[in-house]
Parts: sequence; C-alpha cells; structure tokens
Amino acid sequence: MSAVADVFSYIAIGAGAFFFLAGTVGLLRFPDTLTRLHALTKADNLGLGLVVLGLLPHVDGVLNGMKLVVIWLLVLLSGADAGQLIARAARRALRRHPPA
Amino acid sequence: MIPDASTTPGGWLLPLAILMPFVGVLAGLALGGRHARSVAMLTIAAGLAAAIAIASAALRMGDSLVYVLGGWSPPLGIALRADGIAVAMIVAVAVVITGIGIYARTDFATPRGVGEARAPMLYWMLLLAVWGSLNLVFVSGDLFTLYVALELLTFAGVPLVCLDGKGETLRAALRYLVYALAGSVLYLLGVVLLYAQYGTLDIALLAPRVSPGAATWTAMAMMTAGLLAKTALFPLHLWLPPAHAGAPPAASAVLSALVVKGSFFIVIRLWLDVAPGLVGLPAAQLLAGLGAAAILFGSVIALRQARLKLLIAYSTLAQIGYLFIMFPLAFDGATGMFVHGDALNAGILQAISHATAKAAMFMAAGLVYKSCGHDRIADLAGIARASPLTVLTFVFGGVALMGVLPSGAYLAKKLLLAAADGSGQWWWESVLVTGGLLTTSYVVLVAAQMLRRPAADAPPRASVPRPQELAALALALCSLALGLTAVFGPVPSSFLGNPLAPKELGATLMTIAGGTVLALLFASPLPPLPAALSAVASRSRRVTLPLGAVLEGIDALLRRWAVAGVSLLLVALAFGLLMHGDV
Amino acid sequence: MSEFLLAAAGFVLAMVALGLVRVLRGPDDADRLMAGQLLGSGGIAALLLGGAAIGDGSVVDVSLTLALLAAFASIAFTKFAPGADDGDDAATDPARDHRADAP
Amino acid sequence: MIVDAFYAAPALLILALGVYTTFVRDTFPATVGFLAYGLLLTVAWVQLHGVDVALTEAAIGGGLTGLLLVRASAKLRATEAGARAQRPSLALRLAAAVLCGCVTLALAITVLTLPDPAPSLAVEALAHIAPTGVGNPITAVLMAYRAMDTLLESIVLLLALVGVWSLAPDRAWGGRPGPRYNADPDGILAFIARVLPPIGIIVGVYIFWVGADAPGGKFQGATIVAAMWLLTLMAGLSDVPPISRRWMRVLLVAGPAVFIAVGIVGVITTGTFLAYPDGWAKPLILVIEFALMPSLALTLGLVLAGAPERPAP
Amino acid sequence: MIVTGATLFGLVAAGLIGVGLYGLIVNPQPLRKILAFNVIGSGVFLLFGVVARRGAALGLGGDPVPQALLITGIVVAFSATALAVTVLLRLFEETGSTTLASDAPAVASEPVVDAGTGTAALPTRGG
Repeated sequence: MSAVADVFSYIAIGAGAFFFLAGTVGLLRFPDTLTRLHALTKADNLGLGLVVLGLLPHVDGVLNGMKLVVIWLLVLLSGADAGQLIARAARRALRRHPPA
Repeated sequence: MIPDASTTPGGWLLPLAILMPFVGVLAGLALGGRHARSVAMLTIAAGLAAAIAIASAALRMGDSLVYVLGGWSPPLGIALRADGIAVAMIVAVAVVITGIGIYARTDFATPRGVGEARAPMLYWMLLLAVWGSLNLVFVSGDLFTLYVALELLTFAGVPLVCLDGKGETLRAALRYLVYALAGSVLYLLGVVLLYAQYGTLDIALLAPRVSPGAATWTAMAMMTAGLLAKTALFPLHLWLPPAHAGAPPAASAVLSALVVKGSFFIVIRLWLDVAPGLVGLPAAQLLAGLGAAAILFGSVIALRQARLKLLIAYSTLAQIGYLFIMFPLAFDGATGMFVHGDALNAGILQAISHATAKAAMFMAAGLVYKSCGHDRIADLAGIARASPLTVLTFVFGGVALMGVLPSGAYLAKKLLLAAADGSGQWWWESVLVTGGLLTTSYVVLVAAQMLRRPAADAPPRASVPRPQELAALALALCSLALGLTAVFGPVPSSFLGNPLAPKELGATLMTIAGGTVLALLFASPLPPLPAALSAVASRSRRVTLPLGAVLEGIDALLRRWAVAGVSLLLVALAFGLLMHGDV
Repeated sequence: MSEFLLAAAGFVLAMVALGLVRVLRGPDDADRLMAGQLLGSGGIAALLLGGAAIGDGSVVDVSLTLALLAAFASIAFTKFAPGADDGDDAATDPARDHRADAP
Repeated sequence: MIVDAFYAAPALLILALGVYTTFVRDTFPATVGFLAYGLLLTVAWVQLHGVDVALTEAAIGGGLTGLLLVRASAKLRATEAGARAQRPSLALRLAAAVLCGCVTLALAITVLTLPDPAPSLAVEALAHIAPTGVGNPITAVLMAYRAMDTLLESIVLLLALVGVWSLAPDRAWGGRPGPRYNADPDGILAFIARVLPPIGIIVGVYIFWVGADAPGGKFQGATIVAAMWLLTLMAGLSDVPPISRRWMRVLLVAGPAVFIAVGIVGVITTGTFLAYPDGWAKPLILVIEFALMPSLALTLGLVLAGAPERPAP
Repeated sequence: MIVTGATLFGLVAAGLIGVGLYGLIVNPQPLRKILAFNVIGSGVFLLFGVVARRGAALGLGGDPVPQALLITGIVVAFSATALAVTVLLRLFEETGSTTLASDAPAVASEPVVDAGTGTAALPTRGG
C-alpha cells in the first residue's frame, strides 16, 4: 500500500515539477506578455495541482487533505482572476505603445 | 547589582504607572469627542499621584522597586525595576506632563458646537501615550520591551509634530519618523546580537554575563548610534529643529522636554547597567565630544535665529549635548567601569532641569505668539508690559538653564565640575563653563528684546490666558528651585550656598556679562545698542558673524539626509572601534 | 522520500527564480505583475513539498495563508498598478481619487 | 547536496531580491520585487522552523505591506523623476557604500562566530508551559511569559492608527477613510471579492483557533480577516464606516482593554498583574485572544484604509 | 545541518542589512527609503530567526522566545511602515512634493536679515 502510494507520489510530483519547468521555459521563451501570462498561469497551476495530488497520500487526517485541495482551488481561483486583470493591464500597455 | 527577580513592596505601582496613561488613551478613544480632555485630566491627576507614591515607596524601601510581571521571573519573563534615577525621572515627567496638561487645556479644547475635533481630541491621546511610553522606558528591565517602548514613543511623537497639518510640518514629521525608524532598527539589531550571545535580554541578568567580544561591541555600537539618532545628538540631529520648532507649542514642549529624554535614558541603561565594564573611556570621550560639539553648534546657531521657536529648538540641540558630558565623568578609572554616582546624578539632574525649563520656555513662546501674533525675536518689544508673567517665565527658564543658584542645572554643573576635577579631565570643565556662557548668551538676547520699550506706533499686544501663564511659570520655577529639592536626594547639601554670597553673585554676574558679549558677537540680528558700543560691536562682528555663518553652513550640510545617514554609520563605526581599542 | 521531496522543492524554487528574473525585467508592468502569480503557485508548491519533507503538518496552514494573501496581493497590485486605467474593474470615484497618473 | 540546494535557493533569492528592490530604478518594480521578497521570506521562515513567524510574514510581509506600498507607488509616480535628480554626490554614495560594507562585514563575522552551543530559552519555555494550558510554546511566550510585550504591541498598533487618523484634514475629521472605490458589480474584481472573503474568514478564524496548540494565533488570523475586508473595499462592495462611529471606537479598544482587565483579574486572584490563577490560564488566554482578534482585524484594516478623507454627512 | 542552514541565512541577513542601509541613505525618494527600512528590518528579523533556529532543543525546531519577539517585531515594523506611508502620501497631497532633502525650517518663512550689518545671512537651504 505504502509502496504504491510512494510510486504515485513520485510520478505526480515529478510531473508537477515538469509543468513548473514548462511554465518557466514558456516565460523565458515566449515573445509577448500575453503568451507569457498564458504559459505561467496554465502550467504552474497544473504543476501545483499535481504536487498537491502527489502529497495527498501522505497527509494525515481528512482535514489536512481538504486543506491541500482548498489551497489548490484558491490558487486556481486567484490565478484565473489575477490572470484576467493582468491581461487587461497588458492590453492597455499594448494600446499605449503598440509594437513597432 | 545582583539580579533580583522577586516583587518588592510597592512594586505594583510600576505597572500601574505604565498602564494608567494607556488606559486613558483607550478610554479617550472610546468615549471620544469632548470627553478626551476630561479623561486626560483625570489620568494626569491619577498619574501624578502614582508617581509620588512610587517616590515615597522608593524612599521607604531605600532600594529599587521591582515587579515581576505575571509572576514569570527573567530570563523567561519580564521584570520592571525602578532604581533611583528611574524614580527621579518618573516624578519629573509626571510634574512636567501636569504643567503641560494645564497649559494645553486652553489650546486643545473642543470648540463649541462640534462633537469632536481632530487636534483637540488627538493631542490628549498622544500626550498620554508619550507619558506611558516614557514610564515604560524608565522601569523596563528588558531590552526588547525597551524597544517596544521606543517605538511607542516615536509613534506618539511623530503625530505631535504635524498636529497642525501644514505641509512643512508634515515634511518635518516624515524626516523625524524615517530617521527615528533607522535608529530603532539599529537598536533592535543590537538586541538580537545580545540575545544570540547571552540568551537573555534582562538587564540585570545580562550585566554579569556580558564579556568582551566582537559581537558585543558591534551590538553596543549599533544600539548606541541608533539611540543617539533618536535623541538627536549632534551630528545626528537633522530632524530636530524643524520638528520641534514647527509643532504647536504644547506639543513642542512635550517633544523637546520629554520625548528625547527617553532614548537618552536607554543609553544610560546600556552603558552603565548592561555593560558598564565593556564600553571604556575612549568611547565615552567621543560621546561627550559629540555633546560638546552639540553645545557649540546648537548655541551659536540659536543666536542666529530670527524666530523664537527655532531659537528654542536649537537650544534644545545644545542642551542635549550637555546631557552627554557626564559619561566620561561617570567612568571610574580604578575599576575600569562606569558607576552610578555623582556624575550620573548630575546627568539626570540636568535632564530634569532641561525638561522643566524647556517645557516652560516653549510654553512661553506659545504665549508670546498669542500675544504678538508672531514670534520674530526682533519685534518682541512691548511684550513685557502686556504679559509680564510670560516674560518672567522665559527669563526664569533661561536662568535655570544657565545654571544659576539654586537651579538644578547649577547643581548639576557643580557635580560635573567636581567629577571632572577629581578625574583630571580638565577639558570638560572648560566645556561646561563655555556652555554656560553660550546658554546665557541666547537667554540674554531674547530677554533684552522682550524688555525693550515698544515704539509709539507699535501694534497693541493681546493679553493671554492667565492659567496658561501660571502653568508655564510654575514649571520654570520648578527648574529654578530644583537644586533645593535635589539635596533631599543623594546630593550633598554642601553644594548649595547662598545665591547672594559675593562669590556666587560674582560668578553669576560674570556669566551674564560673558553671555552678553557672546550675544553681541554672534546674534543675528544685533540687538539695538548705544551708538558707541554698537561701533565696537560691529567691528568685532566682522570676524564673528562669518564664523557663525560657517557653523550654520556646516550644520545645514550635516542636516542633509545622505550626510546624516553617513554620519549615523560613522558614529556607529567610531564607537565600535573605540570600544574595541580599549581592551 | 523526504530527499525526493526536498529535491522537488529545490527544483520548483529554481524555476521560480528563473521566472522571476524574466518577469521582473519587464518591459511592461504587466509582466512584473506576474511575480505574484509565479510565487503564488511556485512558492506554495515549494512550501508544501518542503513541509512534507520535514514532516511539519502546520506548514499546510502557512500555504493556506499564503494562497489567500498572494491572491489578495496580486489583485491589489493589478488594481493599483500604474498602468491601470479607469476601466470596468479599476474605476474609482474620480472626485475622491488622487492617483497621480489618472488620465 | 540536495538538502543544501533546498536551503540555498531561497536564501540567495532573498538576497538577490533585496538588492533588486533597493537598486532598481523605478518604484513600482521595486514594490513588486518586495512582494516577491516577502513571499519568499515565508519559505525561509519555514526552513528556519519558525512556522508561526512564517504565518505572520505570509500575512503581513507580502500581503498588507504589499498593498500599502503599491498604492503609494502608484500615487507618487509623478514625483519620481524629480526625486531621482536629487541623488547624493558620488563621494557620499561611496562613503555610504563603504560604511554599509563595514556593517555587513561586522555582522557576517558575528554570525560566523556565534557561540556554540547557542544559548536558548527553549528548555525553560517548555519546562513552564504546563500551567499556561497552551500547547504552542510561542503562544505561551506571547500570552504568558511576555504577555506585557503583546499587550504593548496591541497598543502600538492602535497608536499607529491614531497617527494615521491624525493626518486627516480637519474638515474630514470623523468622516470616512480613503477614497470610495467603485467597480463594475459584474466584473472580475467584484466576483473575487464575493468568493474569496467567506473562505478567507473561515481560514482566518481557523488560524486563530489553532493558535493555542499549533502555529497560528490571533494576529495572523486577524491579518487574514483584515485582508478580506480590504478586498471587499477595493471592489467597491462595502465602504469604511466613518471613524466617529461609537461602536467602531469601542471595538478598536476592546481588545487591549480586555487584556488589561484580565491582567487586573490576575491582581485580584493571585496578587500579580498578568498572572493567571491556577487552572484558569487557558480560558483567560482565550478570553484575551477572542477580544483581541476583532480589535486587531479592525485596526489593521483601518490602518490600511488610511486617514479620513470624506467628511461625514 | 541546523548550523550550516542557519549560518547561510545569517550571512544573507548581514547582506540585507548592509544593502538596506545603503538604500535608506542614498535613495532620495522617501518611499524607497521606507522600502529600504523594510529590507533592513527583515534582515534583522532573519537574524532573529537564525538565533532562534540555533537554539533548537527538546524537539522544538527553534527557541520560542526569539520567535515570539520576532512576531512582535514584524507587527511593529508594519505599523511603522503604515504610518510612514500615510505621512508621505499626506505630504504629497499637501505640498505636491515628497522630497526630504529641503530642510527649510518649518517656521522660518521669512528671510533672515541681519539688522546689525544689513546683509542677508548665509542661505542654509540644503540640497
């Protein structure tokens, strides 16, 4: 049981780490603000979700498990919202100085 | 001092003295509006009673009062301790607050028809908060609690500066706040380093544990520099003149008389109680040297001010310098330690006489402003006829600072001179004498202008509220008579003689004559003189005025932010090196 | 297991660091605003992993607080960012608003 | 090796962000850098096993201080160019750099020569924890051993609020603090300001509640609640009450007042201020914390809301 | 491991304090000075954290006393920041400038003229 849980954790957390890598690569390589924002919010939130998933088998107590899920939901929620707000700021910046 | 971690009889008065003012703040805030002043008055009465009770309990005990909060003794808990100097300061602050409170009743009354007004409400909260914080400073036996007390004091002091909300006072307040914060963060840094070394912050427990070492010296140097920044000792005074001159008079009195004494007192705790054997004489000489520079700069620049309040603010700068002269004199060469003794008593006496006299002088300046509608020193003629008590207050306050028998400053100077003589540090004697002359010079200058006959077409002077005059006068008299009360304390009465004895009278007259000459040489503008004298004076002034201007220029340079910041670190570095070099 | 968790935490933090370099360089303030998001997800992931590695359950509470406050901070930042105009979400009462860069 | 990397990453990042915040040319990026800095400090506190501190930092360092600074930097943007021209001369900058270097050097030496084993009160703190009835030693320090500091801290905060209020223009005294924010009621901001606060308040109360035995406490909980209130303010969903409201004043002082009152209960029952009678420590500590939490939340929120600007009608 | 991890943070704290002090002294903008004050403050707090961590004993991850002091310190520093920022904003509203460089004394709005010599005293406005 514990071995299975461990393997699951390794895989999920490894995958999560990969998505963080992907997000950062996107941040570094993508050409403009909006695409960078896209890479960041999508990949990192997924990465965090996978990390949470990987940690779930190890928490003691239902309450702590719930907290983990709530954390992820909170980050998703704020990511979606702040992402929108940032995108608007980016759009306005674009309007002010359009690319040459 | 042996760490004593059990509550003594009368110890319960200590938390009472700290918390009563804060309870007043809470009650005033909750009741609000018109009640704030009444709450403050009640608190002042109760606080004064508590201060007197503390004094009598301490006299009965003949030893420090101690209170262990919550029954948790240090190092885990916090102990409050009130030794002789703390008790003296508590009583002095209570008296000054009472005087200021009576004075401010008129200025900070809620206007009719308004439920609550800003300044009249907040002034009382801030006054009480300053009081509670100061009492905490005096009795706290724990270095971190002292940090909290310092911050409380700053947070109460800053709004007092900009109570009238004018742009320039806001700038002064911000300079004060940011510089003071830099000072307290350095202090806190020292606290961490001491805890890291010794695992306690209790002063009595630290004292036997501290040992020489880089960490301890770093801590002491940082804390000292930080505290000096909060005290505005030259050259770390960039914030003081605009802040103290710009605040409303009743607030200036609090700031100048009381607030700067808090951080000064903690320097004493650090040097004499936490690490008496560690700091060494060279560092103390530097400290007193800064004090001497403060006296010179503060006094000469005070002479060059056109406005009374600025003159008094610069006088505070000079008087702060005086407070630090006692450090090298408190050093006992035989044991290599700083000791509680006559020099320290003199320092405390000086602090108390300055507190009472300076509060009275700022209050008098406020009354002058009310009477004349301005505070230009050159246009004060006629005020003596309109409000003689105000002039008398200013002169008494000034005379008390000059160190004329039987003022507290006189006694302090005698004690310091004796200590300087005893330890062979003659140079501090000359600083003390010169300082007395410089103080006299600006007092004479202002008094001369106040006593002048008004021109025929001069605008009439308004009369001022009598209670305010009396409150100010009472404080000035306290300062003037402080020498008499101090002999009941630990000071030998042989220091006091007959003020009219030829020797004393001669000394007084000499001081006044010397001060007058200095005033004639440096004052700007020159007071009106008989033609012959004027010719002589203006010839000499060709040399002295540029000299004064140079000092003023240096002062302006030092008060630039970046320079003051660099000075702060330089002072810390110098203390660190000097402490290090001593061992 | 705990070695792995620490390694993962270190890796995520390294990613956050790289991302921060990019984000803080700008050029637009909108890019910089992403810092809150970056740390909101990456910082929390690192915290959770590190907390699990040292076996301290209360770290979850820290992450929870951080998630809330990071959200609060990002929203505050987008609301008050210098580029923010009086668009549909960032409008303030013009009579009371002293923002220096108001158009 | 891996362990070292985990420790080194945040430490070095924090240093780098500190440098960035201090040296970057414009203020807005500096505040963003400071936000990131605050969030990373949270990680550092966990690494240093200061989970209580991490909670405080997460709430204050990144969140509330961030809001305070970014709002100010937006308002003061127009003054930046002029202020930059006042940079001190090269000689002064050099002198400052050398002196700051000396400070860092002295501190570094001190850090490297800290006594080993380090002096610590951990043993004593645990030895006396039983009579306090709490399980978290930090709570024991804050609410029993050094309760005076905590009492004074709540007064510090109140005094800061008095200071903030003192800056009100006279005509606005008694009125509402800060500007009234409006936002599209169907917009994103309004949406999140409706969704987040209920969750946040539950979390805040939870953090407060566990504080007796686990990391957490009134201050951290209060900060979260205050942040949620500020969120609804920013979204225009609610407005700050005028500062002349009596209930608000009473709520503000209730916390410190109850703290002092419990201290006096100690005087009556045990003869010592701030002492707890046997067996009553935990309930009394809870009473204090229950009274302090709303006061702290309100004070924090109001400190951030700023000086009254809008005269009461 | 306690010692090496803590030492690293201690050195970082030393660096932060130096950097912050430099910013506080050199940067002319008051808001940046306030930021720098916070950087110094967090450096000092980190030092507290290091001291606490080194004092770990009896299964406690750190000495609770400095940790508790730290919490109080953070609150006090926050209060200070809030007060300073509010004063700064109010100063800007009232005067339109934020500089701290001018040390024009608050009440000396009239030129200082020496009646004795009739010459104006040295200008003392710092830059």
